[in-house]
Amino acid sequence: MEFVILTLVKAALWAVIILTTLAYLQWVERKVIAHIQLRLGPSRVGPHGLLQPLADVIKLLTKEDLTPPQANKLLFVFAPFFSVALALLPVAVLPFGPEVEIFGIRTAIQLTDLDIGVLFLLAISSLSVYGIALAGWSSNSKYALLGGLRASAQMVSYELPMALAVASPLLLSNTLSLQELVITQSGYYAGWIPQWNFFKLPAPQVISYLVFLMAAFAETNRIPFDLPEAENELVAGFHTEYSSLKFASFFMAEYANMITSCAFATVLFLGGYLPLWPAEKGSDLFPTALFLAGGAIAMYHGLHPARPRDRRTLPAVALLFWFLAFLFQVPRLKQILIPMFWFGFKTGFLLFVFMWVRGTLPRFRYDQLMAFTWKFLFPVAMLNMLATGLLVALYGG
Amino acid sequence: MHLWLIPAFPLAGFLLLGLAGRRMSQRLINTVAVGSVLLSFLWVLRTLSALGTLEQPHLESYFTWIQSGALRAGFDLMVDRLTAVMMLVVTGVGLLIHIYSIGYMAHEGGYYRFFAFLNLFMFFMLTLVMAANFLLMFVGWEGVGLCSYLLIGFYFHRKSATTAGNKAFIVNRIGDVGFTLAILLVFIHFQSLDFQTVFASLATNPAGVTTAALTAIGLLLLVGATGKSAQIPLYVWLPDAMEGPTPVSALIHAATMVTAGVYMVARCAPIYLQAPLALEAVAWVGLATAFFSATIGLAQNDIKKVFAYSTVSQLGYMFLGLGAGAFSAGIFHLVTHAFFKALLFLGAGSVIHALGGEQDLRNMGGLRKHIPVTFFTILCAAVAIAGVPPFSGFHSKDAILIAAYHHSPLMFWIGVITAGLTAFYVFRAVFLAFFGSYRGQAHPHESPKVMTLPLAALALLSIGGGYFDVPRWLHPLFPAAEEAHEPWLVYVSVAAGLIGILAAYGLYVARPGLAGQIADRLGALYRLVYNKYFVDEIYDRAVVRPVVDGSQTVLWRGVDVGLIDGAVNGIGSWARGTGAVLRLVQSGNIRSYAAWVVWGSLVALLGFVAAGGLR
Amino acid sequence: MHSVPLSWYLILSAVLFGLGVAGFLLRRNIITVFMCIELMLNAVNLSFVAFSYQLKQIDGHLYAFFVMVVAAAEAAVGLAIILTVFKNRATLQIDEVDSMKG
Amino acid sequence: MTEMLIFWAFAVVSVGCAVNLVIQRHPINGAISLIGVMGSLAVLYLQLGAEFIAAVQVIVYAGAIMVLFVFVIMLLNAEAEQRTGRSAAVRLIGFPSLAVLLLLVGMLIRRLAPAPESVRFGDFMGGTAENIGRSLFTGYLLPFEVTSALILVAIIGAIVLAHKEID
Repeated sequence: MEFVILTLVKAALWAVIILTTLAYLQWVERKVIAHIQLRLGPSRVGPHGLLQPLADVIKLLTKEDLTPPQANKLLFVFAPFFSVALALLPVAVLPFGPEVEIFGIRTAIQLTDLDIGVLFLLAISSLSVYGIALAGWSSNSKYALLGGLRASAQMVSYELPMALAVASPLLLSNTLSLQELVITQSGYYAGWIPQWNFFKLPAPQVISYLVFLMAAFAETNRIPFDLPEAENELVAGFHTEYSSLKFASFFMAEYANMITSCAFATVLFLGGYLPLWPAEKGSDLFPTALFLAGGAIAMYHGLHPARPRDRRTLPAVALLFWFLAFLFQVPRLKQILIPMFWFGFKTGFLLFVFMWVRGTLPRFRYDQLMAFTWKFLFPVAMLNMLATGLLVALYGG
Repeated sequence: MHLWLIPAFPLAGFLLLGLAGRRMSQRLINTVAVGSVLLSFLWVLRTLSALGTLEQPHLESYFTWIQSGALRAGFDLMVDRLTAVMMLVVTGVGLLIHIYSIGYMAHEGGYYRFFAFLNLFMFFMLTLVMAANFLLMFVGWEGVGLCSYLLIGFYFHRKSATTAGNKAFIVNRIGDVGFTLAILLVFIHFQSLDFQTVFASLATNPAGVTTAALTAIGLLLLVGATGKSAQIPLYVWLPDAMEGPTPVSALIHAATMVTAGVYMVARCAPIYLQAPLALEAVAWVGLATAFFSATIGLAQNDIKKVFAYSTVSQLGYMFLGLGAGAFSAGIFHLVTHAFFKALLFLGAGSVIHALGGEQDLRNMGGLRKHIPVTFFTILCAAVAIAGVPPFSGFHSKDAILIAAYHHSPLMFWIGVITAGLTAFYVFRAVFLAFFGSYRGQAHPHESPKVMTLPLAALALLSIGGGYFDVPRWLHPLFPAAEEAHEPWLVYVSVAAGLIGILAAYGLYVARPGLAGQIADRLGALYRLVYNKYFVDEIYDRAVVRPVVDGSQTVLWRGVDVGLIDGAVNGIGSWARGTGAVLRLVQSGNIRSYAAWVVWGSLVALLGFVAAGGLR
Repeated sequence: MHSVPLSWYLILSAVLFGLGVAGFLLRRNIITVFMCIELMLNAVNLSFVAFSYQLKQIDGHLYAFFVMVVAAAEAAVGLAIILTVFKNRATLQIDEVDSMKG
Repeated sequence: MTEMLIFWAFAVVSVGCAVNLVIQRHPINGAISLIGVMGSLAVLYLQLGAEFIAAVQVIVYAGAIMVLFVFVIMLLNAEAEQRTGRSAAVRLIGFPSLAVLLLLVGMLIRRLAPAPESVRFGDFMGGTAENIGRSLFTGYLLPFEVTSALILVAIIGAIVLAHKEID
């Protein structure tokens, strides 16, 4: 019984966290892109546009929800929610942290630790095609249909290199459970270099890490692989006909997929919630220091006479940061927060890479896209896996 | 000792010419063709000089060709004194004829083809004579048959040539059946096909092998020999074979191949000695053929036909000798005959060449002024065949006749008459061709050196060839014919020859036209002889027509159409009928198939239940 | 009555199989027919797994695995064939594709 | 108790989806319902302790094969089938024999299947990826390799078939 309650609590907790992250990830992305393009980005709604996501949500909710007359009603409604559900499902198995003790209850920070967690994630991601494909088909419009076709073809094709790229670190860690996967990556070479699968001897997984990232770009239909929604060819691709909340759910689904795949990459290659360097070498102090510094910077800019508009907001932010920095030193919370910090830190970095790429690279042509996966990515992943297997067999994983 | 090289050289030549000849220059073709034969001739000389006196046969076995139960047929070559003689004749005469052909065929189409076949023939002929067992010998036997077929039909654009080729081939088949059966009998009775084992077991004691069996073998072999060596009743193919180019007639149909039968009988002498009846048959067949074809030769006007019939009759002589028990004499005559008959044919070829293809004696005459070399050479040959001392033919024919006399005087007398006839018709041809006044239109011209030199060589051989004492050389192989030598026999035979010559002179040189009157005088007989006793027609009526008609009516209309086609069509229509029924099930509608599947599985399951699967 | 008899799984599999056959017989769209075949395969897989549970051996799982692999191959080829048929006949009606010659 | 609930829930779902597949006239609906069947079967596999097979069921069947189906349906833009009054054999032979067949099978199962044997989750958890992989690469190596060859052939065949350009 207690198990059920605990699970419900955790689920609720994570739901809130993830959803807010989703909303603000959108804001962050717009900011990042803006600064890459030397713009300010959202800055009207609230200080530094901090309330922009809220405004977006309201806008989307209040928009008219129209359904094309010839569309297949059932599927048209079913598709977006299916995809968002699938996008959020992986959160259930992501290991944000180790087993911890709160109020005398020992439990894992993650919702549940499946023996076949990796397979579970792969299964979910393989299912996530349907949302888009069905959306494209059911809205009964040529743009949407083409978008859906492209999306499904592209995602099916990129499944293979992704699966192969996932398989090779598994050869090193020799488990399918995500929690154990993280644990096998603990430890350091020469006291400093972490034994993540990215560095792990005898077969560092650099190649498969890159392959995985590229495949992830395609899986989440992000630039440079966002052909399914190539506006200059297909208006808006598979969600051309969607509006209002259904559109919003596709939107959420995309960002959720981004987060989950980045988290997955973190777990597979970057040692999940493990710190960047050993705790005894003071990695625990890093979050605190980071937030203190951030607070200091914010305070400096807030009190700077040249920036009258930020006189109130930035100091508030600074105080918030300092409070967080303090939280990271509370002994009871420390054990929970620090792993989560590291997890978030790495995932956030990968997310930043996603945005960075979006701001930098142009869009592929469709045949280039397919040729890329079948003629380059897939063979490379295959060879890498073979090499890994050989090395592990020779020098013992 | 590498005996295999001897046949290998011509084979290589054949392969070279056959595969690449089309692209070779004529000079290169000559080099290859003649060179290969020359090489094997030299190799024969080297081998024989190395082997010395050949007291014992020299055997070389290279690989087992067929191994099945008791039957072992190996690719084994053997050289004994008989083989030695044959090898020398084949390669020597063959070489000369090859050289001659260079000139004779110079302007013919299919030059490389001709020489390729000629080389192939040399290969098979040598295989035949050097074979150490019956089967290999049979291979050579068939091979030479094939080559003769190919070469008779060399001018395949001429209908007559192709038909002649077919005739030769088919008639030979009949003989070959006999030979095959003989081989089978030999294997049945001796459990082996190697000459040496067979003859050895005969020499020790014909254990279990009855005289009857040996006689049967001998007669069957004789059938084969009659086929290949153109004896009664299978001689009819040889005259037609003259359709082939003259060198072919000389090499294959005078000197070598047609003597294969003689060689074979001589080779099988041990068998014949155990089967007197068969030997007697050989003698009589030979004698009959000799006389019979000699008479035909009297009235022929085609120069090559004349010589063809004389070949037949000379072969008859050889068989007579063999049959009379004088194997060595037969072989001796084979050798000398190879010389002078080849010479005759080559001379005839030279004449024909000179006259631009004219073969009819009636359109010749007075040629001795135009082509003296040819004339003298042919004269040598004619004298030799007429049995005038001291020319080669005299010695061999003499030996045969003496043996015949000791065998039975009747044979001797017939032989003598035949000799006279031979002399007569040969000289008839000579006189008609070279004396009197020229009756043709073409402008005769002497043949080139390349042709006349072989003629000269052969002329020398036919003059002096009689002094190779072949009988002594062969003595260890064959029991000697009685040496009791009554001189008058010799005088008689020589006299017959001279009478023949004089008669011919009288009829065709001194008093031309007299021949015509005589012919008119006994018209019916003349016509009978002129038409070769209508043998071809008789065969046509008796054998060919029935076979053809029978195949047309019975085999074709009856068996083929009625039975075989009927069966095939019947099966076809039956299949169509059943198909028409089954088609109703094969609707092509997948779902009905599925329905059938369900139904079938239901039946299966019911069967399972019924079989008590539930308990 | 608080745990499921194994035979129920088998019966479920039989029912699914039967439904698959029924669909095969009933439907006229090639693709649907093909999907019915897949349904039958799934049903069989279920009984494989059930037997494997009963025998406490994983061989059944392996059979199911192989069935899936074969099904994948079959789907690839089958769908390619369907594409070709559609190109040549411009129809997916299975009853209209009953002529034996191409 | 929970076993009972889970079984019934997903048995009902799967049968319902299967029925839907049979009666739906549009392939896409059929595809969706087939995916439903597969998903619920995956859960039943989990209950039978076949976690690996369950995962593979979802990845391969739902994730790959059915995606192909949906893709083809979209590509050909297949529309609802229309009635054709053909194949009397189906009605005359197919359905009756099918009914009898099902009855027989049911009977057989009731008779032959071990009645007391009842499924309790966790009694048999052998179907882990490790075990499967182990026996796949030892006892079942040959079939495994053969299937790989089979798949290669299938790929080539599919390419050859589908590569014919539309004329």
